[in-house]
Amino acid sequence: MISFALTEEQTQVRDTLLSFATSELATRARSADEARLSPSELLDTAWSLGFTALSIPEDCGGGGAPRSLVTSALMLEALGYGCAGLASAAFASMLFVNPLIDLGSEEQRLRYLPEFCGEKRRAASLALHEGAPAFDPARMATRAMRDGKGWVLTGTKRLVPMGEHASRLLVLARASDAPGLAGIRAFIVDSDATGVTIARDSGTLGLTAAGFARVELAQVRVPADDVLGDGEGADIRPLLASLRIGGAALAVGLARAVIDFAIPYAKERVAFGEPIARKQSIAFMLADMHIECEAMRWMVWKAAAEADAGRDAAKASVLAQDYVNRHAVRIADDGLQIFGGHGYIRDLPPEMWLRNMRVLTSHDAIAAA
Amino acid sequence: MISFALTEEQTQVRDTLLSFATSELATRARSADEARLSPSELLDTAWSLGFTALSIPEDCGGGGAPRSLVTSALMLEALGYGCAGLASAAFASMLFVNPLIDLGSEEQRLRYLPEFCGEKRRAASLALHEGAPAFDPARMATRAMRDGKGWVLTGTKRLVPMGEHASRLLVLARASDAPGLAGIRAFIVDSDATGVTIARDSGTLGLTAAGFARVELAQVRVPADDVLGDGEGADIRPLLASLRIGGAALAVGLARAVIDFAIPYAKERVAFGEPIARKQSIAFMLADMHIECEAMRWMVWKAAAEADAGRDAAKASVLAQDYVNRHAVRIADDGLQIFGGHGYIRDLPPEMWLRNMRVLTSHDAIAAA
Amino acid sequence: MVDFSLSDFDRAVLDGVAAEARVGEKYARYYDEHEDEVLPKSFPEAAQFPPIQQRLRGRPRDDTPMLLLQVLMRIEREAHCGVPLRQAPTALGNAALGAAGTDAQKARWGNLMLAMSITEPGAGSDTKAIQTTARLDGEEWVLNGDKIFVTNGVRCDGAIVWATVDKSAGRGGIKSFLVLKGTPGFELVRKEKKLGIRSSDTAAYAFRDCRIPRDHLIGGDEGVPRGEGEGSASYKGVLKTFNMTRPFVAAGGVGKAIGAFRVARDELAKEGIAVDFDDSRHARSATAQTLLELEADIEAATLTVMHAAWLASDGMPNNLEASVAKAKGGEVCRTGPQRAMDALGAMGLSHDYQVEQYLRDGRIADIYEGTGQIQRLVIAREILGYSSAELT
Amino acid sequence: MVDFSLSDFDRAVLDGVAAEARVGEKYARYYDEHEDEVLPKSFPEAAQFPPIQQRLRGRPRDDTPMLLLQVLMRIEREAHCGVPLRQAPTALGNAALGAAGTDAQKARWGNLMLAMSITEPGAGSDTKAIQTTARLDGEEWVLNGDKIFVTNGVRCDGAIVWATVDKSAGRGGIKSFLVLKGTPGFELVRKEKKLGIRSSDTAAYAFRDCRIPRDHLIGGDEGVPRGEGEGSASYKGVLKTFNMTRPFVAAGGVGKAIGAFRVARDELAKEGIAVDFDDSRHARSATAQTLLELEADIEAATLTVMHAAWLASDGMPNNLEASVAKAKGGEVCRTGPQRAMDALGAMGLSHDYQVEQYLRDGRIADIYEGTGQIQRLVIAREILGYSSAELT
Repeated sequence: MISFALTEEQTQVRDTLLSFATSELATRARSADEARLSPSELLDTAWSLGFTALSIPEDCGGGGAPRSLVTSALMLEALGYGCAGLASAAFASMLFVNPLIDLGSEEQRLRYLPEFCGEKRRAASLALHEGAPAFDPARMATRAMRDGKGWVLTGTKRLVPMGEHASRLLVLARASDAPGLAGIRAFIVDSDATGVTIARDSGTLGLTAAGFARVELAQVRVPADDVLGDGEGADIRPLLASLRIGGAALAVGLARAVIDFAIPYAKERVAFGEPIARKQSIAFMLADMHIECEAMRWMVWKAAAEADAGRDAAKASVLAQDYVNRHAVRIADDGLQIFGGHGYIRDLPPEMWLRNMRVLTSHDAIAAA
Repeated sequence: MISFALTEEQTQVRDTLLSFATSELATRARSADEARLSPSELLDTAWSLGFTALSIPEDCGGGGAPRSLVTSALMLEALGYGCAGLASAAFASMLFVNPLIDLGSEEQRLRYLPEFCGEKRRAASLALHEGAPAFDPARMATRAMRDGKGWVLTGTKRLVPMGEHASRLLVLARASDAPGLAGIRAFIVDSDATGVTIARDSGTLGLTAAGFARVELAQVRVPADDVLGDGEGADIRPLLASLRIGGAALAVGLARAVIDFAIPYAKERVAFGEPIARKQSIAFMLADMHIECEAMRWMVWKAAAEADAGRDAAKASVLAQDYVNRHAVRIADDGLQIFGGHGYIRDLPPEMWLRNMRVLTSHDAIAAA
Repeated sequence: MVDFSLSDFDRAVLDGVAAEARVGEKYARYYDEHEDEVLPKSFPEAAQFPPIQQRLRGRPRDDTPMLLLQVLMRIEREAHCGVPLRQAPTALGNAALGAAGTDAQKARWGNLMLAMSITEPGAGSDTKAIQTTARLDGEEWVLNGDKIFVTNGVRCDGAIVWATVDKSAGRGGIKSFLVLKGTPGFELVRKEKKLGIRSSDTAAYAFRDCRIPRDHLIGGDEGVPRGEGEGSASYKGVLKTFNMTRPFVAAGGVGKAIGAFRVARDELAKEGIAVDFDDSRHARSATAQTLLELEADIEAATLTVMHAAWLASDGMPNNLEASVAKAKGGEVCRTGPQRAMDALGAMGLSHDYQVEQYLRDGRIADIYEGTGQIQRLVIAREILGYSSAELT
Repeated sequence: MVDFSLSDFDRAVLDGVAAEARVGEKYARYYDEHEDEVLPKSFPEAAQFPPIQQRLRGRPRDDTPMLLLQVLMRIEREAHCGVPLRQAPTALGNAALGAAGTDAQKARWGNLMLAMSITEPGAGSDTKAIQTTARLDGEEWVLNGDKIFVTNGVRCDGAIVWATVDKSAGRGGIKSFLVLKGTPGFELVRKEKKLGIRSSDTAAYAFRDCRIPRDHLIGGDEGVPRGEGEGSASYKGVLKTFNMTRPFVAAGGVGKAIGAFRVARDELAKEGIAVDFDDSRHARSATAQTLLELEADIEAATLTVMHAAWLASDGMPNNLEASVAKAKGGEVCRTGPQRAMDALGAMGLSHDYQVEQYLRDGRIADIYEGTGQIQRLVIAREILGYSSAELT
């Protein structure tokens, strides 16, 4: 049956993270953006919430909560409301953990997941993007060549969130000549393996707190059983769907923050004798922002619910991502516009939100739902 | 030097046609639309203005005015202001005449153009479109096969303006295996040649006064020297540019009509105690309509001026057409919206204008600039 | 639990609705081109399809809420370019009677087909500006005024007519009255010729000293409340029905967009143009991208409509969400068929395909029951916490 | 005659401007990241490029109007992501002095670099709402108030400051005054940290009983006209300069969009993604279509800017057209770099390319010198024939 109702657990998780987002993330967003760094005490606090291990199976030491992309989307929306940059830094490990839960072999789960269930923060990430313009996952240049029983990875990955801090990486590479995405596999790579060089990447427009790294893979040997999944490795399409949903969910949260910040300003700011919110041009802009933010959320929920129902979420997640990408930037941009010149100054968040939103809607591997 | 100044002749031609458009076309637009027919007395009156023969060389019996696509664009904008449907019917012959002037061989001009210089109306047209969805001129199905010295044409053309009345047709067909547009040529076809069947086409959303026809070409023999141009025939790209500019110019005129009709209504129509024009949502809608109508016009002028300056107008005309197509429908659609429920009733022109605009911006061979 | 799955039962219901709508497509062009003809009460093919109430029999109670299913049924129906095989025996006025009529009135008139007559030449969305007057003269109301855009105004048995009993009282003076066809002074002025939805009749009425019995005042309350923002019980009762009619109207718009989209998608697939969801936009054609974006926009609009209906089904307030749904539904039926046409190219203009009719029929959805502008006004007031006086 | 051709002379001038701008790109990232540093008066590379006046020497009189060429020069300059090799010795205040100052004032202060100080924390586009006061006390004006968003407010020698001499007179009471740096009571409060255009300084000022000589009133007219829509000569003189500054600001926006577009086009061409103008949209990739549409939008904005400048050069009124240009220029610099980034994909976010800086730098164009909303207000008033009181 069709329903928009959250479970009690979902409401609770969302509320907890919303409170964390407003009290811990939002307050540090500007300083982290300027410093291009997430403060480690904050990352520790985030870790202590225990959400990374929440859905790790009990036999791996985790919370054993059933995986739900709807729940993840709710969490990410709440976090994005506070600060998408700090959120992506604090929860980058999920880019590694969630695919392991969903697609890893029993043996891989038992080998790699327990280390994410401790009290000590453990960073990991996922490497998707590459340097060529118009990057297309189906046409990626990073290669995994068969070498005896194992694999050899070669290529350069860019814009890897928290890459410098990650102890483990999930690296996407072309592993066969199968056309398009069918030939792509994910590999579990130790960040201090021979041939791996990780360095801070060039600066980015936004999400600077996410600590983007460049990962060079020079003939990196990976054992046969470190291709994600059993045997020849799992189809990565569900992983891509989870990434689309994750990024879009953060964008919904950020969009909501933009609107909630713009509304009181528009009601207070007086021009030509009355609050600008009483001008239809501003009022209708806010109405459109609200309309699209709602629609964006339902698109994310729909895609997430498809996955939760055990159906292929590829199409629904592409539609959600496409929809969110087209509307979220507009919301952030209109948010800045409502503040006029004040929106252009780095004293207030709108300009940062525009930059962050732009990154969220261009980068395909910021968060895994 | 860069200038937006019209010549005296251009101002005069434009004003003459604007006056004709408002007094003769606009007043008959609705009845012609409902009848799906252009009244022949009107077509005769239009012919008597003498614009078809204006740029036909003097040695062919014409006015000998130098061809100028800017002038043609001004004429078409003025006509589109009155009624794009009647305009396309009344000036369909230019779809045949202008390409002959521009691309025809000396011999072709002398053979075919004099008949368009008399007092008696002479209909002709151009056949571009075909029935397949997503029609692409570079991939058209109509074929011209070599047959001895001549050609044999086979295929079905659709949506040919005034096709049933045309005594001559310019038919575009693939004449060689040269890739894309390079293999397309235009052929001069007598409408009563053996194998030619012309019938009224299915109904269309708009421009119903244009009398669209379906033209069947069953093994139609065309002499060698009736391929447009010298020898192997001319590159048809300048013809396509002229068609893009012509259609876009009509759309600019129609857009201007929409705006000029909406402004007084918005000032008169009272809702919630004041004219709706004093609501920013309506006022800004009108402002955007005005902005885009201006921009559309300059795009058309730019492309036309490129051609007039002897440069390749392919790119400029594609940009102009793309721009006009994206904005013109929006203007017509917003025009209807301003009238609310009244815009949906066939008593007033907005609904007709939306239908006509939609056709102007989808059909690539309505008028030749 | 958040879920967008349909039970097998509901899937079958919707498939049945779609099958019935598909059969109605054979009559679409005829009634589009013969707008003076009134549809028969039912077409022969209707016999193939049991009435909807029958098809819903035995439906589990814990399934998708009924209101939501009804919205989905509306979408299925409108996603086809057809005329209904059975004409509904009721019209908008019946809903108003149900919402605001006394029990006696419901019993007396419930079986008639009643149109709703609100709009006037000078008052569209601004219902406060209504000029039609009702004056009590002894035991009769005397109505004077002109009404337009009366849906089903030709075929109905009577209409619920809005009129003011006291212009000085603003909204508080507006009451609704039942006027039966044939009442002296009640004239059907004309049937409108429209851009689309031509098989649905739209009438203009004139009331000239039209006398109706005193008990034809819907709800029976003759009191006139004062003060801004106030309205009589019947006025408010009718307005309340709009919280549910907006999602339905939006569903109509969404349906038309879906219909146009499907034609474009299916026809283009024959030409080898289709969306591969594994492709990036760099690999996809512009036309395929148009299909993808259109499908996303349709999905988004559908979800807002479903959300508004779901809230209502759960008894939760949905004034804001109903307007969000209406804004999205109105928008997608304006741009959707247009974009389907862009994808199809020039042949999309032709009667060979139904896209042009989807465009014409769908265009009404952003106009009636409050234009997109009115919906945005409602939404802006809600999110800004402004009254209708503070944001105009 | 309608013509969009450039003479060889002008082409060479513009190529020179572009070459100079290109050299300035090497400093772009540095000054973007070191916003506290003030640019030197000139960089060593400036020596390679003769001053623009010199390059314009010998230009035929019947060529493209000078104002239009200047707009094109601005576009060429801004289409590169760089800092100027030479800092202009003048700022906006100089234009205001030139437009409204007395001959004596022009002679006395013409060689100084003068900023323009209008905006206040509570008064952006609404200049009537200015709170800064100027009170005549003997032979001195005493200024009190706060100003923000003063472009070049740090590096200038002084500023033309708007203040009201009589709040009750509305616009009529607003006058402009020259205040030199170092005047007691004139404080440079801070230099703003901005999203972009960081090499251009933006200051906030405070005036606290700041006393300036009586003859520092620009234009010298101390009279206070009454009545709505009125303004003092100096107020109007300054406003008039906006009819020309709007196209220039718009040109800046267009330039930034062009710069971002070119990066995307050139980088994508290396990947084999390019626009073939012979292709239909069915054959073209979505990314190529984005490039095509962006180029069309840039062209359209450019033409509106050129048209507004051409009218001004011919002495024709261009209030409407200047706002059309500003609206289009503002819009294309908001959406243009965004779309270039969509085409480039995720790497467009990186400092590897300049697109992200074009986006940040260009974003100001739809805000300053009147937001896009203000321009639409101006346009709507003009086409509707409404006064500023009738349409607010």
